[in-house]
Amino acid sequence: MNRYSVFSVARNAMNYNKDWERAWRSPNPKAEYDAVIIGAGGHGLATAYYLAKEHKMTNIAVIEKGWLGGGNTGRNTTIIRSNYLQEPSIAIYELSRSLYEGLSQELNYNMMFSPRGLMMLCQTEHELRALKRTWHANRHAGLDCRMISPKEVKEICPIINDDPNARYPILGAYYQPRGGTGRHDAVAWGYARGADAMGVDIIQNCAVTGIRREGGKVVGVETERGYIKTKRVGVVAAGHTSVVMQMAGVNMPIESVCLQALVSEPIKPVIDCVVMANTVHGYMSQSDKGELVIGGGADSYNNYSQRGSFPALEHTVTALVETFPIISRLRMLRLWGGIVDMTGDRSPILSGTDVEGLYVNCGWGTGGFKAIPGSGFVFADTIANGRPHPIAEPFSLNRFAEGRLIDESVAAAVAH
Amino acid sequence: MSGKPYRLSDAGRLIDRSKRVSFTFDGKTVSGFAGDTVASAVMASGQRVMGRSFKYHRPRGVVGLGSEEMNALIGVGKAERHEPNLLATKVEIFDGLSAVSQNRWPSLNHDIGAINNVLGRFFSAGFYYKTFMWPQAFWKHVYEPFIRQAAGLGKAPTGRDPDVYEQVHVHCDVLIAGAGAAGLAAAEAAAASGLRVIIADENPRLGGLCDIGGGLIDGASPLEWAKTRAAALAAADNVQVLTRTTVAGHFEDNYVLMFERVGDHDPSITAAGTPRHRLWKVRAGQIIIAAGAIERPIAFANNDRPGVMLASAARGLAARYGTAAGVNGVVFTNNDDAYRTALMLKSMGVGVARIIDSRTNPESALIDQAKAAGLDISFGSSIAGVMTSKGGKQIDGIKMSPYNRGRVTNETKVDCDFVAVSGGWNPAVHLWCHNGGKIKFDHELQTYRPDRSPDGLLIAGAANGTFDVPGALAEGYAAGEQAVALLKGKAGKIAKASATQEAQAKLEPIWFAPATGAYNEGDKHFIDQQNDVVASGLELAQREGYESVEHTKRYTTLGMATDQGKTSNILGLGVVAEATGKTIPEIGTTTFRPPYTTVSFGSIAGAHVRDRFLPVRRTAIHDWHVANGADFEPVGQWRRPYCYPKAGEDRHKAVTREILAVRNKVGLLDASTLGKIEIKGPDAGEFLDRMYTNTFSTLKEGRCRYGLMANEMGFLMDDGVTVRVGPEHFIMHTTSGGADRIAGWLEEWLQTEWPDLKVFVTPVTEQWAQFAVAGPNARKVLEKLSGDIDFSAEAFPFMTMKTGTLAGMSVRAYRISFSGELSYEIGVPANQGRALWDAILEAGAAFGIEVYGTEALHVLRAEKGFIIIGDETDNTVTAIDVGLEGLVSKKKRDFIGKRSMEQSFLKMDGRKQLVGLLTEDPNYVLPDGAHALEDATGKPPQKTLGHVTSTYMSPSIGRSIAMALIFNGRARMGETLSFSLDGKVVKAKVVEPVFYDKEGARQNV
Amino acid sequence: MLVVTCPVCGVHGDETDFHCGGQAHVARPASTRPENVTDAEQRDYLFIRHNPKGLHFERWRCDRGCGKWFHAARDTVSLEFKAFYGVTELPPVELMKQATGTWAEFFKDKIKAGKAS
Amino acid sequence: MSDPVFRSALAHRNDRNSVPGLSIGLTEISDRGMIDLRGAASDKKFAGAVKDVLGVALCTKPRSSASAGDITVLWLSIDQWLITCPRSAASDLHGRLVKALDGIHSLAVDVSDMRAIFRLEGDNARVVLNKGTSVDFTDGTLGAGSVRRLRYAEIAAAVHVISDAPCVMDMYLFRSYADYAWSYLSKTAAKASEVKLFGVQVGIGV
Repeated sequence: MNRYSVFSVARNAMNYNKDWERAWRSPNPKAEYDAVIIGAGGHGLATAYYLAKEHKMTNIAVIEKGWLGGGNTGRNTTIIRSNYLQEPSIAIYELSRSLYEGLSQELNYNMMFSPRGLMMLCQTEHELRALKRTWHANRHAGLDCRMISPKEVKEICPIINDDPNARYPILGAYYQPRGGTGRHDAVAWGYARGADAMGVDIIQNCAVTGIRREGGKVVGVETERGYIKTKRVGVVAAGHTSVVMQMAGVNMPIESVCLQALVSEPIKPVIDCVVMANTVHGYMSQSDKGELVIGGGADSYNNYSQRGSFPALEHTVTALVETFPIISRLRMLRLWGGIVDMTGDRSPILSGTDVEGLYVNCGWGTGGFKAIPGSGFVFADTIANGRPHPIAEPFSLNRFAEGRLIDESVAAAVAH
Repeated sequence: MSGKPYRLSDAGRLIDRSKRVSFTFDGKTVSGFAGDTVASAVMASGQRVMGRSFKYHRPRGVVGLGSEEMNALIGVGKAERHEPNLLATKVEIFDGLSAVSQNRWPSLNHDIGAINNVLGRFFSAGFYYKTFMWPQAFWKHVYEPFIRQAAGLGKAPTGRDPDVYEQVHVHCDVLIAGAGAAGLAAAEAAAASGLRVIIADENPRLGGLCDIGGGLIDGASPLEWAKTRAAALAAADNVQVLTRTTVAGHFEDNYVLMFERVGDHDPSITAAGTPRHRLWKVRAGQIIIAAGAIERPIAFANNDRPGVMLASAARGLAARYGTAAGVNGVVFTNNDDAYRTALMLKSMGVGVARIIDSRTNPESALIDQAKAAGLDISFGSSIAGVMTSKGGKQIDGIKMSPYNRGRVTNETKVDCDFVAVSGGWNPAVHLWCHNGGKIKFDHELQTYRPDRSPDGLLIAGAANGTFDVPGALAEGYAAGEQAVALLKGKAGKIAKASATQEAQAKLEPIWFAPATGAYNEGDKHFIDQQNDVVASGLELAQREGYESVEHTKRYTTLGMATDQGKTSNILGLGVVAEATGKTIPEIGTTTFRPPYTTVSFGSIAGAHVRDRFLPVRRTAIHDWHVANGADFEPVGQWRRPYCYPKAGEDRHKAVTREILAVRNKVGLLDASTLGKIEIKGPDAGEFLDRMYTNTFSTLKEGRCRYGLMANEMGFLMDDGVTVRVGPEHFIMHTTSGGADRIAGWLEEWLQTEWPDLKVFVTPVTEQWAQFAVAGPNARKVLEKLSGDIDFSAEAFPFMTMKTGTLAGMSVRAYRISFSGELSYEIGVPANQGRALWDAILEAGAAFGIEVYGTEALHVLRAEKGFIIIGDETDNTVTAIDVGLEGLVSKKKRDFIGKRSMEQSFLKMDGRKQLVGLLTEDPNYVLPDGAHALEDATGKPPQKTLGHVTSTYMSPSIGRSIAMALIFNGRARMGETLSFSLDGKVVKAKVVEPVFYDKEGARQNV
Repeated sequence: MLVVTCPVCGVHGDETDFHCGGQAHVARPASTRPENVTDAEQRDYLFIRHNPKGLHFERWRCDRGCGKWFHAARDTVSLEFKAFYGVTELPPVELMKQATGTWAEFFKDKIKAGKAS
Repeated sequence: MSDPVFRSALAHRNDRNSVPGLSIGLTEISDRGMIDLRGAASDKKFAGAVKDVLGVALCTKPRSSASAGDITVLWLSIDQWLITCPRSAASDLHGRLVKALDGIHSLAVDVSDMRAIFRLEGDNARVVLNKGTSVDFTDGTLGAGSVRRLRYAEIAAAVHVISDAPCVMDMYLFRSYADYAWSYLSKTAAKASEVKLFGVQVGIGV
């Protein structure tokens, strides 16, 4: 792998950039692997990367139905934060956020992690109390977060509507200075390049058609390009988790729904942080390219089409026009949808199953991008050692039978 | 350059030379004619450069004729009315219009950012993924801020938008997107049936390319036919014609968004209060897409220089606005259509130095006409480079060379000052694809055209790849008739026009014209001009493994500019195909997402702004609260008085006064927001037993009982007092926030799970204004009012209910208490609510009555240890957790949540349990949500023992109090817990969560 | 945006006038035998869902109309509604037969009891 | 005190009977009494008892209404109706209904104060409604007598078409939303934003 640096960029420029190597190979599947990851999104690629790097499992494959990073990894609003309420959530999201801090350097691929600061507005007395509770939980966990006053909100985000007579006036905000955004495609591409360099086979355009079991154990996966023997399978298929897991006879506590997002045309910088307005169900940030990146709530019905319902976005835009009045004369450039995997308690699943050798990483719902590094890290550890990583343990499947739900709804009611 | 004749004397059908219009471009006054666009007027003034590109900041001029434009982006209007990134080719001028160019500093002519161009080769595709990584902190603090400033296009407005927007839902039988020849024909056929037809076009006028597309209809110019059609449609009473209206998006079940620019072209319209934009939400029976086609360029070296434009644009500018692209042009083409440009320009007196045709020896009528007109034509040739001066701002000529896919051999210089280029046309299939329509590659046209559509869209004319007038007309009529047939309408008789057009020679694909020097090492070939995506960048992406078309697009940003790839997508695919030796279908195509062109956020918000953003629910007393200085807080959709500060009082003082009034005298609370639901039927008691954790079937008539409701997970979701008013009749109270939800919840269970239960449920929340009269003097106040209700302790005991008259009004009186004081809740029909409220205040004056708000209410109940759903609970808390196991029936076989409460995690020991907390320092109020710690002296991460749910300074007992959910809390009674707050350790004792009148004597007098 | 038809009152309108209540035909074990519901059964009732890619059966409410709940069969890929039927009814037989995956298993022994639409 | 001060949902708005510059007539109607009735239309005893009291049979056709004298029955659901009558007659009518329905499974509630009623009049009224609802009021299917429950702007409402020509419609909505709905209606009904649908148009050219 040739190393990326300002020097390599200059050197290659001299030769009209004709000597760059492939970022990843396009290998044919082998007959057998030590482990197969199903799904080459961010979570799957990160899992493969850490399996190879941390656990020296390099004879593994990541099998992808389409193009790598083409699912929710390439369709989200790239928000990165860890200021969750429940302890298990704080642990996984903060591990993830801290890994993001050095990820560009570790992967030698600039994924543009931008800790520009993220604020959750408090627009009712109740929301203010709830977020104060989250703040205390977070600071005791060691997170760098604080409550900020309406005045400070306005200083950090001058375009916000601070009219005290607004429908939902701003009473303050909960602020994570090192929350922010990243370049979503680059996360997938960086992990893919890193995993590939360690020998991981990333096989694109190859759908898994079956998962073969013998005596309660996984023995291999059927694919469009033939049967692949393996004793360990990690399913990381987001919105398609239910479909893939049913190939192994496992029914999941998952519903797949459409979550939409949109961007404006590019404008010069107007907002240099991420603002989430949970009471009115909308949030907004601005990409490096200048587009306002806007997201809101998910549709209510199951949907595998990546085409959402316009009214969902309409409510989000309406809320944001009221929150940031200057955007009224700006324009929607492009809207799109992704299929998100929602669990009963809106928290993820990182777990083994009743089928020996079968592991599943899913349920990230509307907030998976921020979790990619941590999710991959603990899931790789779980697969490699055949037991849950301590941070993964609370997210096991059996929590649904025990009633041990991890409910974040009190902290945030909006998709992000 | 000015002074040269760029405004042709006898051309320009859309401009009115009798009406001069003057506006400013970058502060400089420009004079044009009514009917001009900013582009046509500025170009007529002799200026070519209209903007700077995104990455290299290269000077750019107008390329297109309409919404395919990607370079001439301008900002229009001032201050809070400024609107960035508009297309100069679409903005209609009016007196006083202020337009500015974008993405340049300090000026369009001298742009510092142009340094990027010199460094161009270093800024290869995706270069930023490969660098800017060291040192780690530099990305956020150095590189990114620079990139952000350099990126972006126009500037945002400065303040709140003063203009009005609105939306309208409309249903029609047939919607036609596009009013060119095909669209007009379709509309005529569809309208003849009498069905409701909408035809919309993004332009200010109908007709599409009828004026410059060639061909004849009924022996005359298609424009004449279009005129009569337009008039007929405008006169029909079953047709809605919409101009300046873009059919922007197509969604499920023929739901369509149309974006109408009502007032942008004339400020007097918005000045009158008319909406600036209107968003049409259309539900159409049948949709006919007649959106036309977009001409595509050819990639040659320096093909982005100002003056290189699409052949249709050069032709259109001249024909419509009399604006000449230059004095002497070169036409570069691989098809016949561009010959129309050459011929038309020549006929208008614009010099055409040469037609450069990449085809070897095509033969057709148009080519013969060109020869006959004396135009020089070089076949089998292409452009190898563009020669410029003035820093690339002016074209001096082009280098022509024989066209071959290899290196450029001998070159000939051709002098010219503009280039009109055509690589063929791409059908506008965007709408077709928005909802899953499929497209297929057409080797004849060398582009994608519609294939299958999941929802039976109809498509006609150029949008369908049918570029000739007779074909477009025929498809239009057919689509109109088919739409009527599909709707089972009755076809009407129309006299169809007949069209003719000369046969055309085949198009031969050319994507990439080699440049001077080593292949791809010379000047840049631009594919996506706005994003500065060049051919070599696309090839680099392939080399590096970004082979999936989506990877290529994302890695190079091809097609991701504000034009969304209208001119660049197919060209890019062609270049990649050539570079990889694959066919275009093998490369694939990216998906088309709504909207077709940008839609203002203002129009999406419509009228839902300011006081119409989200409803504020008002009780019958709301305006009294306003008049009496209430300090409001949002509660659900309501706005409730938090407190009523008197002169000189802050919130805290006011709340304290209100609390003490209730404890010592009497207080009045507007509790109208509480949910009220009438429940009646033979099975009503059984039904309530299933909905509540405790039992109601045993409740006696006239008696009240406090009930707890859990969800199926076993967690508390609502609470309130329910009274039995008859053998089969109950009235349930819910929380204010829960009123609608619980009414729906009851209906859902009755309809879906227990349809056998004979119970009717009717929510009546807003029928009643309801007030709490609470405090030692409560009885005296009510007794002072005339009426037939005996409020005495004996006649009206605690937790009972009576109906009767009070102050001349029929009321429902409940003796219940959420404050722990002697307390009655009086319900009266809402329209009399204010009258009763006034009467109570009048009667209460003698007893020191004061109104109190939600905060006093919260403190009063906290002093008594009463929970509030949402404060003491958060979707993870059971009735047992909050110490109310007494309200969880052991006898009932089943109730909502019962089974889940038996799951291991819910019944395990040591769960968080509700306790009271008393701080060591009675004057210290624990902060909201504070967490008790196992070791408050240590450093994070610290193990927490639970959190504070409610915390106040209690005026009644003169010290701070708090309620908290603490792990294994009830076993910790008497223990001291530690908090780490503001760097200090704060200690608090665990106590029973009842702080005032523990035995409950006060409410029982 | 979907167009929904209420089989109870026959109203035909935008999805915004309706409410989707999630998967249909979820049996609540506690309604029939509250004494012996296993944790696994309770989990399946509360959380496990068919979530098919294709033909699905769900609950909707005529939220802004007659207020009644009903059932709908809908394809989760094409988003097309295949049938609307009563809230206490099984789907039309032909749709039970078209069901795939875990839905097919669910309907296996119910087809004979069903009616054609 | 006998006759207490009556304050309608819009009592606080001085424009409640005349908003300037509208393209329609818009007024609040506050003299109507309302009774919410639940019961099984198929239950002959129920239907009979109700008819005896009202003098008109309950309408069972969805989205329809029926009236006798000054009593009008609006269909709300297959087992729910809204009975309107002069406000002064409401409590007596309610009393007689309850009496007549004694022993019959049903629920009749006097909800005279629960809803506000706005009257929309004029040719443009239907288009104005369509600025807030996706239900088509312009295709002629909702003729005189029709009752349509719907989502209007952000809230639940019902529209009763009183007559077609001249166009007169009553909008029923919950009392606490009256101020919001009034604001939305009067904004979108402004003359300046009048939309003419499917009519003869001017200024269309090529």
